[in-house]
This record gives sequence, structure tokens and C-alpha cells, in this order.
Amino acid sequence: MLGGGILHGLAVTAKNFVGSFTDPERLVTLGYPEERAPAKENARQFPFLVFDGADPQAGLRCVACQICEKECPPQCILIVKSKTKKPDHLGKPQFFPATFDIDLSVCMSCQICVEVCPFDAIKMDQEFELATNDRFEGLLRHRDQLARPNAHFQKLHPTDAAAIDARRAEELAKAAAAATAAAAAPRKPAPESPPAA
Amino acid sequence: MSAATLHLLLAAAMFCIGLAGALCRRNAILVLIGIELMLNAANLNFLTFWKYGPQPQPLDGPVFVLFSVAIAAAEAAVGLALIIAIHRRYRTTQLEEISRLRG
Amino acid sequence: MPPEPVLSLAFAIVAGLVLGGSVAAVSCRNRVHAGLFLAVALVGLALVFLRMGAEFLGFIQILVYVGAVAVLIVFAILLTRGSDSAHERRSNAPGIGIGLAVLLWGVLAWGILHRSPGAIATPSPPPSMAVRDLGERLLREELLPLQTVGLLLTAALIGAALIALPEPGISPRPSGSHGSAGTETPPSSPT
Amino acid sequence: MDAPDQIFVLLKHAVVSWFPTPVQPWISAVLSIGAILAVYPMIFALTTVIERKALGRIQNRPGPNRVGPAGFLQFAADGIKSLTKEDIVPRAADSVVHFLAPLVVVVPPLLALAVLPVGRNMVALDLPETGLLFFLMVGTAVELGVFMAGWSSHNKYSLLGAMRAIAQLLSYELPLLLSTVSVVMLTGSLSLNAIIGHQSEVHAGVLLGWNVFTPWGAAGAVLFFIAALAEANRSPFDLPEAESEIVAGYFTEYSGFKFALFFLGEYLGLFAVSGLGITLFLGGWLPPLTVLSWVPSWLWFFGKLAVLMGIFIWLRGTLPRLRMDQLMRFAWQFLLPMSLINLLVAALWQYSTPWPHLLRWLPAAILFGIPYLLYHRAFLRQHPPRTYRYAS
Repeated sequence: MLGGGILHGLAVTAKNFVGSFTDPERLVTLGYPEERAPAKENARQFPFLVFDGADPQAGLRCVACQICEKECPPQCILIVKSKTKKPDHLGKPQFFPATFDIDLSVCMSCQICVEVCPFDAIKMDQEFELATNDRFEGLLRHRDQLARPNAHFQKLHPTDAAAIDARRAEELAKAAAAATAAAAAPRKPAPESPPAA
Repeated sequence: MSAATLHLLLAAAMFCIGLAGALCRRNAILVLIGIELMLNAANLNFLTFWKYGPQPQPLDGPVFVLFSVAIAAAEAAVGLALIIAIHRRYRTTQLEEISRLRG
Repeated sequence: MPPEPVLSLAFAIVAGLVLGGSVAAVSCRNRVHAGLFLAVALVGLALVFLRMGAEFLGFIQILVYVGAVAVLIVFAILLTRGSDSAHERRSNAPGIGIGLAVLLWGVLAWGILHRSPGAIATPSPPPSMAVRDLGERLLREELLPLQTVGLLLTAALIGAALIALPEPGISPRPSGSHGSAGTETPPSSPT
Repeated sequence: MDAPDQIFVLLKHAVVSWFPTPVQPWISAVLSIGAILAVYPMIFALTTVIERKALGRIQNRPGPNRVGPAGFLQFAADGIKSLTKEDIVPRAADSVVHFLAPLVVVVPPLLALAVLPVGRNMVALDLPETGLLFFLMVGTAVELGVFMAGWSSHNKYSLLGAMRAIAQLLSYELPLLLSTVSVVMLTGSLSLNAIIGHQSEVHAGVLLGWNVFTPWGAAGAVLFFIAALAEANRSPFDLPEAESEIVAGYFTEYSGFKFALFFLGEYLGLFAVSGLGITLFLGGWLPPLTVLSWVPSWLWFFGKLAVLMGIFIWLRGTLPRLRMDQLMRFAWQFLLPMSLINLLVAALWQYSTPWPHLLRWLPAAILFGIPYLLYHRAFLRQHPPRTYRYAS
């Protein structure tokens, strides 16, 4: 009938109106600052540096190989290699970044740095509330700000982190076994393969 | 000077302003505005004589004004329709440019 | 009701509104302003009607003139815009028209001021204009004129619509430097 | 007994009686004006919040819920925002007309609200001779304000909005007027109080004689409220301010407080015309049943207003905007003939008073049913049932 479509439409909107009160499935909006959607495991925002142990300086996995700096498409990473070396988790002396800066205003969250890192030293963070008044210094993250404990990484990407931790534990065990073997056997100049070949 | 005189003078002034407008302006719509003013001056006169004049019939003036308003409305509608039609034909509403019938 | 002074401040204000609006309406170079000033003058006239106790007619005046006629006029001004130059040229001889109008006003004013006193001198208090009486009058004594006016309005409605309809055979004359504005037909409405 | 009903009237009399006699009419007027200026903008503020929340719920989202308890102070935030924003006047604008337009849009609805009886003995300005005419007259002034706003802004969207507004307002004024005429015809008075009084006769012991309970009243109310929606520029007739087509229509070039004034004027117009509809068809401040007459009369009026606002919000959340030609065709080809038929029905109703009740409904049913069926056929001819083909 003429006008029936209007009534039909009114019925549809009325159903939606009432449904938004009675059916929680309909009203999916979250009140953001108080309520938060649970983070997706593969969500990513900007990179951070992983360190093991308690000391962000001593445990930093990064060896300042500068692969990420070269691969970064928007060139937002600046690494200055240290003059001295510090032992990595296997005890081998490695360079470490004296400076490791990421300009978040330039970064495009492509995750290429994470893909190319042979040391599992750089990973993607999920922090997104980065608004600041200062668009230069406020968005430029330095090494100490970027360093996050491994526990943080484990929390964000549990699957990924478990795999990496297992591999690293395996390497450590292998290295320890090699060390005991080397200690037992006569000293041989067997060059150790790089940890994450 | 009585109120009637004042109102009559006002009506006369309004009529003459409308007349001047209708005579001097060259745009058809503005001429129509002048004519509207003249019609309204006439309405004012009707009401003045109803209010302040002798009254053979108590509601003569208002009835007259009512009819005059109705006719003025019709006149405005038809006049504006004509002006729009002319505008569509001649692309102008300047009265002197609409002169195709001139020899 | 207290006896009102002949030239009260209220009358001066509404008369000023009427006269100022009228003068501006016919002399304004901007056509839309002219239309708006016409509305001002007609509102002033409605106020004059209200002061005279013709409440019904004052409201009708605004309803018809401001609500319909003035709006139609400005609408027509907008529809016929763009073809003429923004401001119309001056008339060849504005003096003649103005002179004639002033002369006419002089004659009328002379006549009004020197009329025979008997014509209006005895203003019996007018009856208050009851709308019911007006309706009775219209529908009993003036029934035929009322029907005629109704017919006239209907004819005006149809006629205005027909006139304003685009003529099928005639294409509009190619406009000069201006775009073709106003080919749309608005339904004209005589209220 | 009638203390809650007359509480505001008594309050006003009490306040007025404190003052010396010569100034009493002035105090009374000031109080009435103050009440109108306080109550309706407050309803406006609440309506905007409720409207946004309801529209949100219709679209399955919560709507504003931040400012104040459950978001109900959102209007205050909006008001402060619009007050503190810069008032921009375009350089090319006609500044005087641009300045006056918001006033011409806001003042008439306020004037119109003054003549509406909101309760027993509660009307700010009682015009026993011409109340309805005053209301309609005031309503027409808005057209000019809208035109002034659109034209003076010197913006093509504003101008388009103004042209649309004028065409729409002029076209829908006719059905609006004609549907009120049927009420005037049967009441025999232009006074809004008399119209309400005419509806107070009791039928069948309990039911009051609201006009909407008669065939011409029901049809008239439908026609009236359709036309009222169009006159108030409400969705689905909000073409003059269609955001998705012409930015904001005639008030595109307004900012800050003037923009808020347009907004206010629009809602006040909606309240005014809804209040008129309530007065004409829905019994004004009368209760529907005699047993409910203990509820204060002003509560009935504002309750009905709230229900109407709810329906309007519902319609806004449901119906898409019309196209300009559909709008015009609807007014001139449907509403206008139907309201003329309604006049005929009203006249027949008046002259069939001695008939039995059911028989009186018969001519109305025929007179409305036949055109309705004809429209239905014509509609189906123009718009045959659509078939959809989906990509497989």
C-alpha cells in the first residue's frame, strides 16, 4: 500500500532503537579512555628495542649492525655504533648502539626493521597514545626510551616471543655446551657461528 | 489635523511613491513593486474611511480591503509569472529592451 | 480606550516605516534590497492597520503581502538574475516621474486638507471589527463577489503555472555573456 | 483541588500583586515573556541532546554521553562552544541583511509561541479574535528571514538553500493553512482557546472530543504534521539545509552565535508548529479521558509536545531526504488535493451531525479512500515493483 514502506522503515528503526538497549550485541561501541578493546596480538604501532634481564643497557640485544637503519624506507632510524664492546647474551663481545633514535613522526609502521633484524632486537610496540605538544623532540625516541624489557615483548606478542625465547635458550645451551666442551678439550680456535644465523 | 487627515496623507504619499517608482524604474519587477505600493495605499484609504468616516455599512472598508488583497495576490502571481516567461524569452527584465513589436 | 493623540509617537514610527520602506523600495538600486524594503513598508502598513483596530486585516496583510507577495517578488528577482547587469541603468528622465508623483501628492494633499468638513467631520465610533461579523458579511451578502474572487484566484493559479511553464516550441534566446540562469520553473503560488 | 493545575497562574498572580497597580500589566507581560524565553529554549536544549542520543540509538551507537550525567549537559558544551567561536561575516556578504537574518528567523517562532495555550488559563497573549491567524502570519515571516540569510551570504550553496527554502515553504504553507481551515470551520472561531474549548465535550462518557478522533481531524492532523515538518525544515524535508548536498544550505556562511540562533529558530519553529497541531487536533492541554483530568493541564501539553518530538526524531532517523521535484510533486499533487478533500469531509461531518455515528464516517472513508487508491495506482504505474539483480 502507499505509505507502507514508511511504516516498514519506522518498524526497522524502532527495532534498532529498542535493540540497542536490550541487545548488547548491537551496541558495540566502547567508551574509549575507560573501556578498551583487548589488543590484537599482531597489532603494531612503532618499534621498540628489546633488552634481556634487568638492566636496559647491559641487556640490550641490539648490536648496532645498522641493517634496520639501511632498510628503513622512510629513513627514520639513526644508529651510531659504540666505540667499545659489551658482551651479548652468549658472552661474546659485540658493539652496541651509542645512539639509537627513531623519529616516530617519520616512521610508517611498516615493520621492515623487525623483519630484517637478525638479533630479534627490534620489535613492534602497541602503544598508540603518543600525542604530544612538541612535534620534533616529543616524537623523537632515543635509545633509553625505546628500550623495553623482554617481558613487555612477551606480553604483547606471546607466540612470537615464546618462539624467540626458545631459540635463544637453545643457542645459549649450545654455547654453554660448546664452552664446557672447549674447557674440557684442548683449546681450539673454533670460531663460533653468529647467534642467529 | 485629524487622524483621518494624517492617514489620508500617508496613503497619498505612499501612492505617489509607488507611482514614481512605477514610472521611473525600468525593471519589470521594480515596476511591480511600485504597483503593489499603490494598491496598498488604496487599501489604507479604504480602512481610513471605514475607521474615521461616516458608516453606512459597518464593514464596507474591511470587506473591500479583503477583496483587494486577494486580487493583489493574484495580480502579483500572474505578473511575476509573466515576468519570468518574458525573462525566459528575452533574457532580460528591462522593460525597454522588450520591444519586438516596435516597428 | 483612552483618547489617542492625533499625532502619536507610535503613528510617527509606523508612518516612518511605511514611507521610508516605500521610498527605499522604489529607489534602491539593488533589486533584492528593493524587495526587502517593500516587505518593510508592508509590515509598516500592517502596523498602521493594527493601530486602526483592524487586527484581522493587519494579520492578513502580513500573511499575504509579506509571506507571499514579497517572497514571490524576491524569488522572481533571483530567478531573473544573471541576465541583466547587476544594477539597472538609470532611467532616461527620472525627473518626470518624480515630478509627476510630487505634483499628484501636492494636489491630493491640498484636497485632503481642504476637503469639505462635513464629509468626515463626524466620526462615529466604529464598531470593533469582529471576525465573525466579517465572515457573516462575506458569506451572506458578498457571496457572489467571494466566489468570483475564488474563481479569480484559481484562474490566477493555473494561469501563472501555465505562463511560467517552458514553451515547448521556443528555445530561449541564446544569452549573451551570461549563463542561462533561471530556466527552472518554480510553482508560483498565489496564496 | 486544582492547585497543581494552576500553580503557575497563581504564582504569577502572587508575584504581580506585589507591585503597584500601574505597573502590574507590565510585570505580568514581563513574567510571561520571561517564561517563554526560559521554557522553550530549555526544551530546545534538552531536545537536541535527546535527539542526538535517540538518533544514535537508532544507528546502534550510544550518542553523546560525556558531558554531564549520561551526556545530558551536552547542550551546555555546545552552547559555550558556539558562543566563544569567532563570528565570521564573509567579505562579499551584504553585512546588514546578513546580520538581520538570524533575528528574523528567531523572533517569529517566539512570537508564535506566545499565543499557544499551554495549560488552563496559561496563554501569554490571548487573541480571542485572531489567535490562529496571528500564528500563521508570524510563521510566514520566517520565509523572508531564510531568504535574507541565503541571499546575503553571497554563496552559491546558501542561495540554493534559500531558493529551495522559499519554494518549499510557499508550497507547504497551503496544505498547512487548508488543514487548519477545517478546524476553524467546525469550531467557528479563530481563537485557540475556543478551539480547545470546542474539543472538551465528552463522548461516550469518558473520551474527550479531540478533533483527531473525527475523520477530518485525523486526516487533517496527518496532513498538518506532514506540512509542519516541511515548514520547520525537518527531515525528511530538510532540503534547504541538506548537508550532503549544499553544505548547510542558507546558513552555510554563519558561524558562532548566529549559527546557534538559526538552530534555535528552527527548533522553536518546530515547537511552535507542533504546539499548534496539538492545539488544533490533539486537544491542546486537555486529557484524552475524563478520568485523567487530575493531571495538571500544562503537563498534558508538554507531554504531547514531547511525544510529538519523539515521533519527529523517529521519522528523522528513518526517512531519507526527498528530492526537490519529489518534494514539489508531493505538496502540489498529494497534500493540496487531499487537504481540499479534507475541507469537504469536514463540511459533510458538520452537516451530518444528526446521523448515526458510523454512518457519519462513511462519506469520509469514501472521499479519502478513492483518491488514496487512485494515488496508489498512479504510484504503481510510475514506480513498478523493483526487481533486483545481484551479481552471482
